[in-house]
Amino acid sequence: MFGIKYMEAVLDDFLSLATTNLISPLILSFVLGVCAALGRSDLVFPEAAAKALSIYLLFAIGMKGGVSVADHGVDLRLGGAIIAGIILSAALPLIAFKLLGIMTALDRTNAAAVAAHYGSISIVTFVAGTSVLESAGIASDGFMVAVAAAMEAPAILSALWLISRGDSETRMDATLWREIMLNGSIVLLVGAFAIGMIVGKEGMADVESFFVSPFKGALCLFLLDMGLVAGRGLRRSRNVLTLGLLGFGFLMPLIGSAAGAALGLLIGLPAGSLFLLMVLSASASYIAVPAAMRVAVPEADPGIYLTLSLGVTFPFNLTLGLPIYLALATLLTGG
Amino acid sequence: MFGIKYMEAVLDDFLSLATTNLISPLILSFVLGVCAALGRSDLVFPEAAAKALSIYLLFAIGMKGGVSVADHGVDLRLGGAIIAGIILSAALPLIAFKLLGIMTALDRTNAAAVAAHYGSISIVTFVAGTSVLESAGIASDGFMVAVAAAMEAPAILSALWLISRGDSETRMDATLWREIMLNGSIVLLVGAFAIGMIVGKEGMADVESFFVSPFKGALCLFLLDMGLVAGRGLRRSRNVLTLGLLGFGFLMPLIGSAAGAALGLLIGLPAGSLFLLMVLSASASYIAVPAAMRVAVPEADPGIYLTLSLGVTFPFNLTLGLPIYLALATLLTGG
Amino acid sequence: MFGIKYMEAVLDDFLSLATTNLISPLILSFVLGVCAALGRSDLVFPEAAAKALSIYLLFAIGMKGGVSVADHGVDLRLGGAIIAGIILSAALPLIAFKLLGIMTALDRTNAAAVAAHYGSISIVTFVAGTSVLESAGIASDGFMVAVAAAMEAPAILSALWLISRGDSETRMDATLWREIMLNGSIVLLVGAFAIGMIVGKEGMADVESFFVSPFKGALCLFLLDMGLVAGRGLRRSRNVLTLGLLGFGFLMPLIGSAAGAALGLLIGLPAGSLFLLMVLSASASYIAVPAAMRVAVPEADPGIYLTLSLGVTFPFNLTLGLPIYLALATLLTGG
Amino acid sequence: MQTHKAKRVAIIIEAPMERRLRKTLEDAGVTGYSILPVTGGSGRSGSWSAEGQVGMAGGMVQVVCIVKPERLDALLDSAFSVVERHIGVVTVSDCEVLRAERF
Amino acid sequence: MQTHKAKRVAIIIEAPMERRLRKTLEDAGVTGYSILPVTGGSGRSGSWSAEGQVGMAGGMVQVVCIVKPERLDALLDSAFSVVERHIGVVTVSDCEVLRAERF
Amino acid sequence: MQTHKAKRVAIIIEAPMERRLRKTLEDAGVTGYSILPVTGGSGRSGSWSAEGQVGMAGGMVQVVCIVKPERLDALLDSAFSVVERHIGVVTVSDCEVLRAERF
Ligand SMILES: Nc1ncnc2c1ncn2[C@@H]1O[C@H](COP(=O)(O)O)[C@@H](O)[C@H]1O
Ligand SMILES: Nc1ncnc2c1ncn2[C@@H]1O[C@H](COP(=O)(O)O)[C@@H](O)[C@H]1O
Ligand SMILES: Nc1ncnc2c1ncn2[C@@H]1O[C@H](COP(=O)(O)O)[C@@H](O)[C@H]1O
Ligand code: NA
Ligand code: NA
Ligand code: NA
Repeated sequence: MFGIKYMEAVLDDFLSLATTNLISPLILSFVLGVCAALGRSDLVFPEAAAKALSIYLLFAIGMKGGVSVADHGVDLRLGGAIIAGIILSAALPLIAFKLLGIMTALDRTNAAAVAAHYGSISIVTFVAGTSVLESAGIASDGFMVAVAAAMEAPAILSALWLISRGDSETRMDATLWREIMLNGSIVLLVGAFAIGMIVGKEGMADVESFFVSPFKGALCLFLLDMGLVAGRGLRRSRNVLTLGLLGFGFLMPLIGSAAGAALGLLIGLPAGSLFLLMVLSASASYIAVPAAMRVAVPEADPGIYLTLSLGVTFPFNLTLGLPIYLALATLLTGG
Repeated sequence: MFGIKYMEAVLDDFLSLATTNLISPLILSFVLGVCAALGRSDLVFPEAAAKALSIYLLFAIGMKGGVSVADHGVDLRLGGAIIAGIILSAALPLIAFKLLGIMTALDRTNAAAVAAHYGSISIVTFVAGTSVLESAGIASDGFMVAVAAAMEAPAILSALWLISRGDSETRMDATLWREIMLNGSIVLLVGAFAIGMIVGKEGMADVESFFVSPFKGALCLFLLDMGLVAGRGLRRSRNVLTLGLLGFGFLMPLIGSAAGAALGLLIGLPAGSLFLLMVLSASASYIAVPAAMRVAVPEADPGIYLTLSLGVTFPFNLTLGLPIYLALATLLTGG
Repeated sequence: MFGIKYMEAVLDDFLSLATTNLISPLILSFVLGVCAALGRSDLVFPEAAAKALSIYLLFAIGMKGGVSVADHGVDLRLGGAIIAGIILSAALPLIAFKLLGIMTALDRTNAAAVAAHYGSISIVTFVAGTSVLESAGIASDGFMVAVAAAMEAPAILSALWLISRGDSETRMDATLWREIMLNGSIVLLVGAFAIGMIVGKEGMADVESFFVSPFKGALCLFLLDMGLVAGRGLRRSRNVLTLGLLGFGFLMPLIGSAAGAALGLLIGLPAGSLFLLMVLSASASYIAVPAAMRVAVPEADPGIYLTLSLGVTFPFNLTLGLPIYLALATLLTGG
Repeated sequence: MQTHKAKRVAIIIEAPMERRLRKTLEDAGVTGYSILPVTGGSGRSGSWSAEGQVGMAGGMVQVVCIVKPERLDALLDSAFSVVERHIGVVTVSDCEVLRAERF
Repeated sequence: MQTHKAKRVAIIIEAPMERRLRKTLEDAGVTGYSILPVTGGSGRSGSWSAEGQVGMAGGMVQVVCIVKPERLDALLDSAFSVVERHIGVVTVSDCEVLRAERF
Repeated sequence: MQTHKAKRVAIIIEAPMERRLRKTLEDAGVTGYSILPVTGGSGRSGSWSAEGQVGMAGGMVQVVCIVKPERLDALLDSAFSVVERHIGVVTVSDCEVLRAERF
């Protein structure tokens, strides 16, 4: 009896959460972008503006994380969380690769390339996650930004190992490795995190009305652009999306978030941070990993991996995924 | 006796309004741009930044409109205003075409192309109008944003009809029609309007420090760029500007605003909204319509229609037009 | 006895100032950029975004200056300061040219080209200087913005005169002269200054949340980009940097600031403005002058003058120079 | 290195016509082309530059197609149907390509 | 499709010289040209890229003119007067054009 | 005007490969090249456009080298080693240059 009541309450919570999320300006902006692109509107966001916005968002989120760490002191859990992140990033591609073998007819190279994306992360999904947390009034650890940075690259190694076990060869060299480790978003995230740690709350006060107050509005415009990009990608590549691939694009984030939840509970993360680790595990890269794949595995088809991560998994996470993961994270930590 | 006193008071009001308008940072930024361009300074605004700014402005103005409608409930006048807008957009090109026949020596094709611009609208003029209203402390209906969107396209149809009655043919097809109806600014305005209606005041609060507080400052920079563009256009095309064309560029907005006033009074718009309808009718398109004309009527000379709408009518409306229309709107509604 | 105590106190002040400056978000952002570039990260700032940011910063700083002049009335010192600025800009290249003859093996043309940069100014260094002043709570005269504008061009004339005294010829003509005097940053600074003077405090209030509050944060991002550019320039041109050139890049700003201090004291500038005049004299141009040199003296090597001004002197001023000049300015005015 | 004869067709056309030209080329079976931005120019209708614009009505783009010689005529015919009433500049030149099987 | 012989002249030059080159070309009666952005490169003076720049001093642009063969020499002479002391790269190649009356 | 024979090599390649191509060319002694942005295109792998992108993975660039005829083969060999497994389009055409000593 009680169990059912409890589940009902949880379901109610989840539904109200999902509704709040779905009618937030953020998600609606994304939906507007998708619709405009599907309707073939000529609305485009200049590339330079999108890049500038993403630099702004990465810098702001990194700095906020650093300031929060400076404020609360470095936590023992920081090390645990980063190791958990690296393990997740390295292991998820192996799971994804197996799953692709079962659900789709992709060849080894393409399957490994897709798998790499799902081990790595989407920082925009992470940022949207922090916004959802904020609206729900749940705290999280500032160091999760560092975890995000740590999860970008290991997945690529796993995927290249998968490919090299087959007969095709990859173009992995020191140059590429340096490019991956020092790619723009890692440098920005980690650098801004460090700046935040050094300047602390006081230094942040100076730049708050640029990096903090307008943040959500800027994220709206960025998600509008992401919607345009995702919608245009979908329209162009609808023919590559078999049912199996589509299913994978929805299933894999759920598996990823479950794995994230397991490791997060193991190292004792509280609700907010657990949620963010789930979001990172569930999300798929569409910037760093595609660029690396283009160089290292030119035979893999960008149409497949970009469409899946950007056209299927990203929208799924943004709309349905976030409330699901948050409901689970609160449930699991008994919040 | 009383009549003269009253007129004097009105004139006083108008002069002080005009002065306030002319020395606002908005107009001065525009003037700076024009002067820099006429002096052949190498000051340029990167194209991408101008586009990004215009996306920001359209989104912000659309959302504000939607929030205001959500706040005050949908008004019965909404329907009337939209119909009035469509009628104005469709009818004004016919008047403009006649007037061009009288005042200038343009051939049928060029005259129709110019006429199309004057039926349609300039959203920046509209935005500047809302700023003037705000400074004057006069309220207006949020739905005027929807009216602006509705007035973009009908003028193009009228102009194409005018051309097809002559012997030249136009390139009108379903593709172009979709392009016009789903052009970036309509999609943004209507989409952001819908988002504003859904999220309401509460959702707006989240993004206010991005979309509301910095709005006027951002508009300053955008008008600086518009000034540069208008000035450069003028310098390049001064030789196409005959006296007749110049006269048309000043006269037509007055006629348009008068027509807007007539229909606005008929449907009972209050001062603020009446003013905005006059502004929309007085303004001439320089984004959507030129692009459509390039495709549908390639024989028409962009030097003529762009110079007129951007180099003559836009500055006129921005500087003298706005205070005139506001004085008239207050006078007509007995405000 | 007393003297030593006093010097100790001054040194303490200077050290705390230097520390505050070095751990401000502004300088740290610049350092992040330099490190990212030296580490060959692929982090890049879109060119259009950098240009847009610089338009924003110039407009904001110009307007603030104008508003402050409108507020405090035009000061008698304005004229003196502008004349001092012009003299400094014209004379410093002669000193720099001599110094280059002593310290380096540059030929006449290259030495004159480098010298031109050091007479002219870097507006970003000026902006960073105003930020440092603000943090230190020291007031300065709004008209210093006009002084900055006045110092951009005279240095170019001096350098061209130096070259024409040798046997190479320069390409100086009316067109180039107009281009220099009406270059984008002069027009923006002076134009925005005028706008600020016209609209005053009241007009500024309207656009404050765009031009004032987010200013420092925007400057952070801009300095991040400047760091990237400076770092990349250094990496590419390390081989042109002889010890002599390097020494010149550090020594010349100190000489420049000393000259600035002398003239500034002569005309009775108070601490804040004296500091800014020292900053202007110490800083080297990397936008207006390089463009002019490219046209007028194509034989000079951009690798040398850009690397020196942007890769050596700019970082030096930003990190160590500013606190040194501020300590001196306070000391000299007995503050 | 083994190279093969091919033709390089470059079409400069108003930006608002880009979509139509792309569609027409694709309908005519020309699957390979690249689009390069044009930031300014001058012609019978005067001179312009991208910075002096709002909207894309005034801009131009350059479409470059590398095709096998035998497919040139089909390409030109279809391109001409689009540029005919427009201000497009169409040039054809000889070139050599690596990996002929791709064209 | 009927085509006509023409010459394609491409000039890569420093961005701050663009205005002067345009003016010189226009003075020499060359009314048709297009300007394409160049975002990086390498030459005797080292390698560069547009992203690593503040100001336009370091950038380059490419000016492309299609002219009738008989007007080539006049064009080259006037272009050379501008690029002479500068680092411009000037290439000339043969091409065919549609609608010869436009050149 | 005195002109000299040269070869114009144009390589269209994925943006993430730009650095590698530049390095390979420089290692092969090709010191002169320019990079032009490509904002869209179409090929066997479908059509794309720069605006529909996040990140640079999907973009392309065009690298243009003017070389003396005798250095063509070395250039093509080194370029081919980079584009081999990639989707680069390589074209070679004849041209004339002013100031041959620069190439
Ligand atoms: N001869 C030419 N060479 C290169 N580009 C040209 C030429 N003629 C025209 N164009 C380009 O096409 C545009 C329109 O030309 P027009 O229709 O002659 O005004 C110009 O602004 C240039 O960008
Ligand atoms: N052989 C070449 N082919 C193509 N572009 C070149 C060539 N040589 C020089 N350039 C371009 O011209 C610029 C200046 O060349 P330079 O004066 O040799 O340093 C380079 O950065 C390239 O953008
Ligand atoms: N025949 C061609 N002519 C010009 N550009 C091409 C051609 N084929 C391919 N490209 C360019 O190279 C890219 C990749 O081509 P592909 O590998 O065939 O998909 C295309 O998107 C175009 O930008
Ligand atoms: Na993941
Ligand atoms: Na109108
Ligand atoms: Na100086």
